[in-house]
Amino acid sequence: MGRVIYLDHASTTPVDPEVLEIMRPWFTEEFGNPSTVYSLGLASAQAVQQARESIAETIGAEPEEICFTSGGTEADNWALLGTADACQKKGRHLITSAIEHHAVLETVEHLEKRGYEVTRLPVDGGGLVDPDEVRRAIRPDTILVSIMHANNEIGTIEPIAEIGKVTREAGVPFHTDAVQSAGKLPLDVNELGVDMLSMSAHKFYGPKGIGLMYLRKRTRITPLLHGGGQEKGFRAGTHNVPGIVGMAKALELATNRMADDAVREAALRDRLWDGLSANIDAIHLNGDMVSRLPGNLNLRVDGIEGESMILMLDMDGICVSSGSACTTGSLEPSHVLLALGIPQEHAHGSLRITLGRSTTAEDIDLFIKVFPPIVTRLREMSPIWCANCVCKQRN
Amino acid sequence: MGRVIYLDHASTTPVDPEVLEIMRPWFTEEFGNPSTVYSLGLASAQAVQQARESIAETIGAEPEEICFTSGGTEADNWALLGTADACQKKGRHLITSAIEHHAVLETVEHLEKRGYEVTRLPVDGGGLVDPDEVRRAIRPDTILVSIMHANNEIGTIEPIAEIGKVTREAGVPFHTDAVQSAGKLPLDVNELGVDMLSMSAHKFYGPKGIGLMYLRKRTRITPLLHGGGQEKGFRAGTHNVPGIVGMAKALELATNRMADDAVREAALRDRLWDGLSANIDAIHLNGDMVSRLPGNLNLRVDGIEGESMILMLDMDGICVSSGSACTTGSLEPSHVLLALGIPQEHAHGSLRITLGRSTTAEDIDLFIKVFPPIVTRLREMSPIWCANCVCKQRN
Amino acid sequence: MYSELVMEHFRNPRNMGVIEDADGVGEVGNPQCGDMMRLTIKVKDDILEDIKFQTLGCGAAVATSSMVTEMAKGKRLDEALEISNRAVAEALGGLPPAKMHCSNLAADGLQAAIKDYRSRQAAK
Amino acid sequence: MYSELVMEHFRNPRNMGVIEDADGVGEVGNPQCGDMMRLTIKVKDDILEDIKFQTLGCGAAVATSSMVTEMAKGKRLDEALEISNRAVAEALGGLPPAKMHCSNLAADGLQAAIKDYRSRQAAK
Ligand SMILES: Cc1ncc(COP(=O)(O)O)c(C=O)c1O
Ligand SMILES: Cc1ncc(COP(=O)(O)O)c(C=O)c1O
Repeated sequence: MGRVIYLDHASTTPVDPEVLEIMRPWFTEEFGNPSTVYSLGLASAQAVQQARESIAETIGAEPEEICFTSGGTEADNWALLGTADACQKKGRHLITSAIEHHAVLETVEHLEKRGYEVTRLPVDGGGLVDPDEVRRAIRPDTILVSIMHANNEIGTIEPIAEIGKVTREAGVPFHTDAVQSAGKLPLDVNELGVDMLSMSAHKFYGPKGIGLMYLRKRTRITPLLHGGGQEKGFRAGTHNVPGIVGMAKALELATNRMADDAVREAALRDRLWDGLSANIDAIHLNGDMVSRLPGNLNLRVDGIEGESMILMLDMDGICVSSGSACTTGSLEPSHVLLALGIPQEHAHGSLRITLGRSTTAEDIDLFIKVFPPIVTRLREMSPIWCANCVCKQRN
Repeated sequence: MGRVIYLDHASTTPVDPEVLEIMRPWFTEEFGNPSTVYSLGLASAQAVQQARESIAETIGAEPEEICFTSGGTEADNWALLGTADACQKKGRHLITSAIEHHAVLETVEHLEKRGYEVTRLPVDGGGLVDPDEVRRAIRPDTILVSIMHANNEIGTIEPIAEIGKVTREAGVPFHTDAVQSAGKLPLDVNELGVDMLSMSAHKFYGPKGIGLMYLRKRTRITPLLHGGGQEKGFRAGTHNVPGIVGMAKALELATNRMADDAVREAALRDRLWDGLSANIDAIHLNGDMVSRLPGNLNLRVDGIEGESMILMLDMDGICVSSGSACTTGSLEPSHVLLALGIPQEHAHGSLRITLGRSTTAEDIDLFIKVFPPIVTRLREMSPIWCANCVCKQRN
Repeated sequence: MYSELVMEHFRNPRNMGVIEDADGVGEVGNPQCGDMMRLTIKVKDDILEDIKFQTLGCGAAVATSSMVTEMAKGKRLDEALEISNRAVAEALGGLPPAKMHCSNLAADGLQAAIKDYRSRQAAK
Repeated sequence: MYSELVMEHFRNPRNMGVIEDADGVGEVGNPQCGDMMRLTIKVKDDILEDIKFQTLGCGAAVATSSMVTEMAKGKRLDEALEISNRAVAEALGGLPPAKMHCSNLAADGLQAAIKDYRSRQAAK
């Protein structure tokens, strides 16, 4: 197989060489535990502190409001479980959306089994949550609103700042899962009006296994990991120093090139959509075309199924995903597409193409060239595609 | 400052260059998400699977019984919180020891606040738990026994296999925190008779931020991190592929050299103790001298305090710790030393010296040379050291 | 994820298509799973003379469809009915655990086609 | 963790020791913290002519002891009594938050010593 054309940046990204370079000494020579007293440990503690300050500045937070975690999943789980535990005397009602990541949805399901009540707000056909719906859903016993900043499948950007105004007015803590937007959209925790925010470094060219939670001062939350007193007792566990240093660098690099990357990726994405929609019948766009992450394209192709498209594209060295990339082997249709009102059988025919730094115009043109014959072939194979066969269309 | 003499291997260790080397491609070229379908992701999935198999074989487990976590703290928390949640219908009583790591003790404290009952077994003067005490503490509503394999401060190795027999007989799940013993002692989950076991890679020359939980088949446990279905739904979150690959390599290397390292470190450790006890008055050994990790020395020096010794040694480039290294700035005396029956004021004067691969005879001899004058100087400064001053001894 | 043999069948599916004047048609599928399969068969002297499939679905669904046609072609009907989904998966060198439930309907499709053939015969 | 100035005082503590024929002795300490301090003072004409400390404790405890002796030496007693633990910490360029509670007893020790001196005077 020749060069890989990676178009699955929403799933994960390679570590930027500059990021890896800056991480390296923290594995070997500067390996001290930041929780120790001697100079070697002090150097690590200072590196962690510097990373904390740099990240805090980028998102308009105080350094003490940054808590390092093992990734987005831990941050999401913590926001929900930690608030649920700390605020259970106030109430047991949480509000979220129908299109959150599994890290949020499975956690609220767990909470439901433990006696909490959850409102899952619907979204419109483009995937947008209505801030007024948030307002209406808030009750006296509501202890948390958790709405994602940008969706991982369809790239829809939610009106977080407006929702933040609603929650602020109502005095309800507000968490946003910014795993997909961090490094891609400007983030300011005060403009967004959030009390908690999750990030994961590997989505913005940082390492896997490190993330963070922004935790506004005085937010009531129980730790998820108890132990050695790290992170002021809010999150125990030996600091992943190389990961933390790498995440800070990755966020810095992403922030610096954010505007340029956005323009470039959106242009390539639009070129891709134009090329595909001109050459393929019965192909549809999923999600909102305006309030959307620049590098995200999510489409569905009538009569064929997602995984078979992925496998076919992989033969040409092209990496894309279908549904939420996190659930290999799961055959359930994407809950996000269902929430948009897309019927089940169509939801199986979706493809997520997410562009990134490595994406070139040639990649896009190659995709436009190889994809139509794949669609043709899979439709030939399909018992439900009837444009050119004798049987009647089923759906 | 010249060369650093690192004698705090129980706190953390540098990543072995061979381990870093094997991790490198998984950051950059081979960066695919193992939860994807295309070849790039498949390569990552295979690397994770290979790591799982290699680790499983080393500890006598099945590959499906290995769950990757972000470290020892997460594994410990999960064992306790996950069992408490899953088994609450059976009962709400847990048994642990008084000398566990904070990752266990703070978690059981949290559980106590949530209505669970905890028995903390005492230890003898050397830090050993009596298996008969475990037997006597088990009640019909006991849902978990959690006793560490080796203690992080005093290096005492607990009789896990005997305790395993007791729990097996009683039909109570048994967790052991093997964070300090992994890579240092032979581990076989069946010989030990454990149902759960925690490890953390950075303690055996692997990277920080990765660990694992051995989870015996059919053990009842609720996930701690909910989400994308990784680890068969038991532990969500994008796999830290470089970390996992690195941990497996680190464990392999540690296992291969385990016997040699143990002999070498124990000999150096004994030489150190002989040298110090011959040259310093009123110096005492903490812990059991027989059932002890080879590289661990824990001592206390009457009349002086731990941190001041650490700072003095640091001036000579020597890194050691006092109490449990995890709690910088905490001035509470070590709960481990108190559990051994050491009075509070003496518990403050303890020093933990943990040897490792880099430790040489010259390091040890240098320590023996520089430490006695430090003791002398600190005792001169001490208001409670009275061997050579006019005031009366206080304790 | 998939074995080499599965991928080989996915890349080069055997007996793909529709027999226009089929003697029997079997359709199985689970809309939950996004998998659907149509098998058309031609029977002569109680022997599966020809068999073709159309499949909507994941790699496993395509590969098991392809494999079942290979396994069944030329067999007597009663022999063909013995083919189980498990046997198809085994012939492919196994399937990933998550794919064992759905996507492994090929033998069901074959049985449905043979049943359809027999009921048509009975109706004649 | 500690500022350069704290470390400097730890490395080279000023006025360490005991004044054998002291006019006042102050002892403070918190066995919970493992910190204990003894200040001995020599007073002449209401002026702190000499002051020495002995301290058992962490880096912060030693450095604050050393600093308070520097700050107090040569001062009038009423001026010396004005020195607060906070002022000592500030003079050292701050202490880590975890060290602010315990380990910052030096001014208390000084006050205790002056109080001891005054009660001895009153008893005369
Ligand atoms: C929106 C969103 N939230 C949370 C996560 C979980 O992040 P991680 O897998 O790094 O824990 C992801 C990605 O997997 C995501 O896209
Ligand atoms: C015995 C023991 N358990 C658990 C831990 C926690 O491991 P980690 O800090 O890697 O999460 C440690 C070390 O910090 C330890 O020594």
